[in-house]
Amino acid sequence: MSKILDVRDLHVSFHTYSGEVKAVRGVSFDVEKGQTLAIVGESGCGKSVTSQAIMKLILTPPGEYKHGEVLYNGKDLVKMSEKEMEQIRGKEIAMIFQDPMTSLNPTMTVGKQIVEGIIKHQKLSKAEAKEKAIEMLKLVGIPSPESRFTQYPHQFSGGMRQRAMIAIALSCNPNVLIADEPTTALDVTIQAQIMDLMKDLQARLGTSIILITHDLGVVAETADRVVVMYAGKVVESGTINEIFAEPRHPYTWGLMNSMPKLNQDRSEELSPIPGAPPDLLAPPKGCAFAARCKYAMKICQEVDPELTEHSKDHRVACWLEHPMAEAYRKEVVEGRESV
Amino acid sequence: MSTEKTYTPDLFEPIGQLDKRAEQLNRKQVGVWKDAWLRFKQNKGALLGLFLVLVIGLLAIFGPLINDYDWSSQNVTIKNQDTAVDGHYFGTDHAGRDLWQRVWYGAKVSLMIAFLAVFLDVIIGVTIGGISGYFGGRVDAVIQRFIEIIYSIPNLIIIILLIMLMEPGIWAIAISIAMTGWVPMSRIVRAQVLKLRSQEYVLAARTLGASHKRILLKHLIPNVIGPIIIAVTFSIPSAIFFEAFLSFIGLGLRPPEASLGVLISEGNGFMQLSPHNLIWPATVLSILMFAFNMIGDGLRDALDPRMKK
Amino acid sequence: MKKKKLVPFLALTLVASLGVTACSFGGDKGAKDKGTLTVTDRAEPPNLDSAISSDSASRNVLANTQEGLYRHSKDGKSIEPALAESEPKISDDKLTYTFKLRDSKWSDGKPVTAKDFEFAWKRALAPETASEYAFILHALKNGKAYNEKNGKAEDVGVKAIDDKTLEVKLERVTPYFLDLVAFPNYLPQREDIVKQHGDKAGKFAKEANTNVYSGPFKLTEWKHEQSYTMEKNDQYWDAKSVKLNKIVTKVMKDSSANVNAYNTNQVQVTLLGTDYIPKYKDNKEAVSVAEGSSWYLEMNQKNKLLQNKKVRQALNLALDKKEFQANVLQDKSVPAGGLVPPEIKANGNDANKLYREAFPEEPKFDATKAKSLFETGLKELNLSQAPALEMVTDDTTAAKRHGEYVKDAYKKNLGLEIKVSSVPFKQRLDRGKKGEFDLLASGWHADYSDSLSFIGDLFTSDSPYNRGKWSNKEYDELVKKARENTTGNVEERLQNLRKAEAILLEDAGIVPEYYRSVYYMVKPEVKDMVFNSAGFGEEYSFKWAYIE
Amino acid sequence: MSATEKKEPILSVKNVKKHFQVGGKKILKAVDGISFDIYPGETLGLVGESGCGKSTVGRTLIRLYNATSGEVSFKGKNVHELKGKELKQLNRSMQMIFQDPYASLNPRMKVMDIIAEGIDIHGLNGKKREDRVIELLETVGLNKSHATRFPHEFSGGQRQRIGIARALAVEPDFIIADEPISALDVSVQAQVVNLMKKLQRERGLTYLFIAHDLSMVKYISDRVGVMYLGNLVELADSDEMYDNPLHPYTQALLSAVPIADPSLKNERERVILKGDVPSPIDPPSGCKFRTRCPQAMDICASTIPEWKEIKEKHFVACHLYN
Amino acid sequence: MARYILKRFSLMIVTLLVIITATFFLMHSLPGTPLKNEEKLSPELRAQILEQYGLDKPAYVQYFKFVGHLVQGDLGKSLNYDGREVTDMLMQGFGPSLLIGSQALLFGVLIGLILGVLAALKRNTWLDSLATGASIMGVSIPSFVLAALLAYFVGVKLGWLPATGYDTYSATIMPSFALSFAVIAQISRYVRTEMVEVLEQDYMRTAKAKGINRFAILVRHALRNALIPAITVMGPLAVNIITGSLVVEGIFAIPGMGKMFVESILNNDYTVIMGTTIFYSVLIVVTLFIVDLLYGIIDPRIRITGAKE
Repeated sequence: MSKILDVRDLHVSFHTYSGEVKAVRGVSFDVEKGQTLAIVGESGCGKSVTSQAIMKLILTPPGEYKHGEVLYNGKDLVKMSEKEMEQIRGKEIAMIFQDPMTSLNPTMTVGKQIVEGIIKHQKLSKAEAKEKAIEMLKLVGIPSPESRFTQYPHQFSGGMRQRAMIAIALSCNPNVLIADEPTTALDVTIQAQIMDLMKDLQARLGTSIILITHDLGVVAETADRVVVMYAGKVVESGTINEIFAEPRHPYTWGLMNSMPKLNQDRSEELSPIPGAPPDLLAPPKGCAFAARCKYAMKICQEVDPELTEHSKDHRVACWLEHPMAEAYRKEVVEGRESV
Repeated sequence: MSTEKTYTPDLFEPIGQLDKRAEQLNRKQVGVWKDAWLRFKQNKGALLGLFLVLVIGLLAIFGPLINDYDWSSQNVTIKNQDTAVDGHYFGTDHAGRDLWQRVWYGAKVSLMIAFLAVFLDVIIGVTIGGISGYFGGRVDAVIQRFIEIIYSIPNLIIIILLIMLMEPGIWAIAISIAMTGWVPMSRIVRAQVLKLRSQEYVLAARTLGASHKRILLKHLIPNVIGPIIIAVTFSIPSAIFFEAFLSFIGLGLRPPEASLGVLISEGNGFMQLSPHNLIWPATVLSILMFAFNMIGDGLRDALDPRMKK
Repeated sequence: MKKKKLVPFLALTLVASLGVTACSFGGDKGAKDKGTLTVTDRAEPPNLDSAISSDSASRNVLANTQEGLYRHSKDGKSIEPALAESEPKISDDKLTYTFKLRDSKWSDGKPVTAKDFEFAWKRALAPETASEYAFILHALKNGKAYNEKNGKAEDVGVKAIDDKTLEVKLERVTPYFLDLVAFPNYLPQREDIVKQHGDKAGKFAKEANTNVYSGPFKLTEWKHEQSYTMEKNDQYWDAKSVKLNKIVTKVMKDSSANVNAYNTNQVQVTLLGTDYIPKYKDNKEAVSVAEGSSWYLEMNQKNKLLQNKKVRQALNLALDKKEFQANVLQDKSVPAGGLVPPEIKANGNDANKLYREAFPEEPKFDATKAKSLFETGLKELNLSQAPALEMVTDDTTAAKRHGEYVKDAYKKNLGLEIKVSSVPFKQRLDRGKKGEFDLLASGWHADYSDSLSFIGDLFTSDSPYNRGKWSNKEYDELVKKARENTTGNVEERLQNLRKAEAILLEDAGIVPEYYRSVYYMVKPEVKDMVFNSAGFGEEYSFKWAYIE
Repeated sequence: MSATEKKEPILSVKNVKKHFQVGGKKILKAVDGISFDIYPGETLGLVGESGCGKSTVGRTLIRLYNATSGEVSFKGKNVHELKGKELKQLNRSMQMIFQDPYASLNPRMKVMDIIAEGIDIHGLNGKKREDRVIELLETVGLNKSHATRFPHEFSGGQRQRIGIARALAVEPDFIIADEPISALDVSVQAQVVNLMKKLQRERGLTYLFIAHDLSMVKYISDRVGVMYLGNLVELADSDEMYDNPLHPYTQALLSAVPIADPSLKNERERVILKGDVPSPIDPPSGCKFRTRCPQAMDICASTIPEWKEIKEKHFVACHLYN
Repeated sequence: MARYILKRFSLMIVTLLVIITATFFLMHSLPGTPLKNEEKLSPELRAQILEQYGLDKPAYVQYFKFVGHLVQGDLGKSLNYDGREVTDMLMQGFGPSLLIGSQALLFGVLIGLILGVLAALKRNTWLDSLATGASIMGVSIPSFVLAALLAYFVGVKLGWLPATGYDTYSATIMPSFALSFAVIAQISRYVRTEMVEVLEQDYMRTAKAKGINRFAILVRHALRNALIPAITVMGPLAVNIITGSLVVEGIFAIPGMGKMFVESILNNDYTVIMGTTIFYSVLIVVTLFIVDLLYGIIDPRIRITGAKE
């Protein structure tokens, strides 16, 4: 399969009054055609910034693209002008956002908000665009789309808003869809509806999806590949099975262990990750996770580990992967399994 | 491992989880007000405004000590001098009074009126807005209708009539300005209190059995102070302006009493003959209005969470 | 979509407001042709009904658009017969005047008759007219009685004997009666016109085209609050003397607006505001006109301190009126030593000389003497320190300046604290009337050119205008004699008035300050515009004016 | 300590309703007649989607709202009739933990004062105020140095623990936890849950645990109640509820939970509900769930299903089980 | 919607009644009478004329009479202008005031909008500073000082525009500009703040993610949302303009309402005071009403609640 999107060593910073916040500190990953890539991590880990950076939606200032490239079909988006980006956005890469409440313009009818992009990218007449928009509304499962077309977002429920967002995003048949926490604001039953819809549409349209989420359950059910981020960096990436069956980074372990399994014994304690993520105003020396890591070694506090390839797809940034820590790693893994 | 660096084995000694460090707070301890001050400091205009207010404030207090004249003695033989001779730094006015003295005295009076008016604004506005917001329901509905009515009254009419009924003086003017000035203040307070009332920390205090008094004093008021301060810094320049306006249409203080408005009003008459009579007080007034507005902008950015980044 | 509606909405508002006002933009104003004069006045004439006219704005129009029996003459100081053919026949008891009218027409071509006078005067006196200036006709026999609902219209002493003869009977000997006749409230009115528009408050005189005119000009356009236009009246009996075709008067209250309009040649004549006097007083275009008014301080006799004669005298002596005039007023006002201004006639037409010429009275200033008198006065009152006094003045610029000066002078010369209360005109009157003051800054404009208008009407014990309630029996007696002079001995009458004034001054019943004059700015090309320095009636006349 | 059946319920809710007036004459029936008991030492989980009224239940129990009708008896006393001293006593023995760690701490107060608020209000002078606060801080895994800080300096998990310390300060028996973890990151949620469980073990606390995260509810609760549009639709022991859900809504809810195990991806049979939750201002007649119920029958539209104990300790309100 | 309008309308009536009552009695407690020639009136004549006008009756009797006439649309006659119909006077004065006021508003809103939008778009650039500078000038320099300076320098010294009067259209430019200055300031500050906020909204990001070009985003998405809150200041702005016009009309000798109002108060011209007060109140109340309606039209979220029955 071919890479449609290739992010290489991306660095993004924000300038605030108290200093430079290095939100993304060298992120690399790629997306293959028709696949779903999930980016997981806690809030503030830089996953949303990364997704917006791909579309160049970061406001500069206060944001700044420090370094790196975003190759879309081989072209570097970071170097593109705003004009060129306008041809990419919506048409090639589309995006849906976390909060459907605030992500739709409250003073414009939903229909108009869909039509807008269609007219821009597909060069259709107003009437044709409207037809197409209604078709999209139907596609995302909004009942009586004709009357909904002229309604305003506040007249929609949360789930319907997110459907409308998806309609907007998919209206121009983009190659890549970035979904930034598309279901976080929704209830479980609605979340299931939306995820179902996305999978269904992906199958029909062959869109590649980048799914940003913190919910490992959602990841497990939808993604082909997973990128785990922590403190602005990728700490582990791999296929879905690799990550869930054979996670290698202590942070990934932590994420999985801190959730109860459905059949978890109530007397058994959960194992949370202690503490809180570091402040990216002054990222710590060494591995950013070291302070919260049960298995930290001396070197973790000194030197930041690089992303190393464990298998073809599976990459981990952890000193435990270092040959010199092999013995310790074995010990650790055994310890984990015995619990 | 792609790196060619070599590490010593001791680096790979496990040290375990630094649990304690993980619970440590990242940033340095910064109080709420200190934080606001840090933000405020970022704003060059606001700092300039603060500086100007301080300078004018100091001059209003100590300026008159600098030369040997007083603000009300006439010396009609040296009237309307626009050059700074004999210690008349700003020259003299139409009655030969020292304009330096008069401008600073006037600035002091204007500031006093403004502060007094805004003080009354705050007292009335906070009380009414607080009651309206805190008790809500029918009380709120009644007060809001009342405020709607007050708001629709062309305040100028009431102010002019009041001024004419009362002896024109600092209090009369301040009261007249406050008569209608409290409305925006009460709206701000009400909105804040309404919002805060349902905040979870207030609910928490209620579940702990806190009295109304405690909730008001410990939870509501400290959290409304920010918006009040912002409103105050915007109310002061508008009170200063209003005083000047009243004086300009002849309803303010009466000469030889001086306020910036009186001086501008008098100076306006002499604009063509000796413009310094207008220029000095108008400049001080404009600087004051400018400065307070800048401070207000800065404070809003510093204290209003909406603007926080 | 809806956003787009906002712009048209705003545009519509603008268009609508333009529509409302478009009609009020006239053609080319301030035209510089020689037949047109553009001037300013400070106020809009409330209306042009001569029966109720009581303000200078309406008098200025009335005097130029209507003609009475007498008018102020070209020298600006005397009067001359106008519609009266000649001097009237006066009976021996000086109580009956018989006027013969000359041939003259209203602007609609109908003749002016004696009936028009009888109608107008009685109408002015009629209680239902509620004319605030009706008192000026109280000189007529039974005029006061009728006006105050104690008499009948038939008994009022004015009667048209025939179309050309008007017989007037007076209440008592009035040496200045002819001066009164030149006053706008004595102008004729056409009964048919007044009735046609039928309104007691003079509806016929509220617009330009509803009235007829007997004077040199007729009012042809009246844009309320903005401007009004007078054009030459071809029916006027002396039309040959009238050279201007058109006078446009713009209503401008603000003194800077007036000056700005003058400086940008928008107008050719304007009254100069107080603040601009220092800048323009030496300008060749500045014309000073004495007002015939007197300005003084009244001292409230309810105040213990002011009951003391020495204190009152001290207050008089401590005020340097000359310095005040030279440095504060800076116009050509005259520092006052007495009550009656120099423009006022000594004895009506019988002795046509000016009162102050006959009885000069220099303003006095002596700070040392004032201080010692003041201290003696305080001792007499067993006071170690004088209590602060409140001085009530108007809130005009000039009045505020005056207040500041007085405050400063008394502080400096007497160590007396004055609290100045500058209040709106109405309030000043109200507080004066109620006696709520210690010192009251007052002024008086003559209603007729005779010293009685000051001495007689102001400071007798029963005068409503005597706000300080200074009272002196001898003064009252002398005034009574002068007023009720039935013998017709004008010299004795004059001496009585003079003696009365001397008593007032000696006893320091008031602190005289100045006789006011004002400045007009007049472009050099404007000639023969007459400013009435007699001090009452209209302020200026355009009858003889022309542009060079 | 485990839930013992012998005990009398610590809290008994009988047919409680809470209606709000919105915009004039409309009535929002946030809680529309629910009944349940909570026994000492147990954790009752309350789940449902947003707007189902679960938070309102919590707030009505603790008297932040006055019930429209029905009775809440706590330790045998009707909560809504308490006054004066008894009310103060209630405030001590029943406490609440809130959802939003950012809004639940007064930003203008120091942690010391926040935690000590209950101590101050109730004048608990047994120990020195400061020592007591430090002890509480340590109980929730923080320490002395945190006492002088302001809330905004803390992370979400830390703030939530401060909120717990505040509630513990008055030594309550019963704590209502209103979605205490839903605003927290996954890695931090467990910190709070572990702490709560630890406290329950050590102090014999009773919890009403309100949440929408079903896996966490199952893990922490002894019994679970499911709410839909102001009504309880099912109530049972946790394991029973998860293994054998009876109500179609419960079934749908459970099947909608994503499971973090890709190997199970294709094995599960999922019930995807259609449409959204109807407005509580104008709810459907009969069974409120019928509009989305895959198994709806005619009777569902006309008759409100009865709240019945189908099995031992397993209650459900559904016509399917009549 | 109809019900909402009806409700607002009845509230307006109550508001007006309160204003009328308050003004009436305040006015009657002013010292002096409306008689314009009071100085020369003997007490007898005075009493008689007062009786003629019905002013000798107790204030409450006059009040009910006034309200009675008002209901029939009769505002009475001016006492100072010898019986001119107050309605006529208002119509006369309203024309110029409306023209100048609406010009000022239009001009101020347009310029303010452009400045505000530019400043928000080019945040922290020279354009921002320029716009901020302009708005700060606007709030710092009182309109009356500006008017006097303009009249003298532009009108007299430079002679570019007529310094006074209301004869030609060009004469309306300077007064409108003087009045619009404060509007420019307020609108631009407000729009800038709102715009900055709107630009950071999620839906702006959505629009951008659709690939819409900058300008279209600005016009279609940002501007409208930024304008909605700006509309709320339109009411107070209109009031500001009315206030400012009191002085500015005098300085430029514009025959408008402002001048008439001040004059009537100084003259105790009861009927005209009431007339202008009612007129101003209606203007303000209606402006506030229109603003609310506009708000509902422009913001679809409000329309629903507005129509709630």
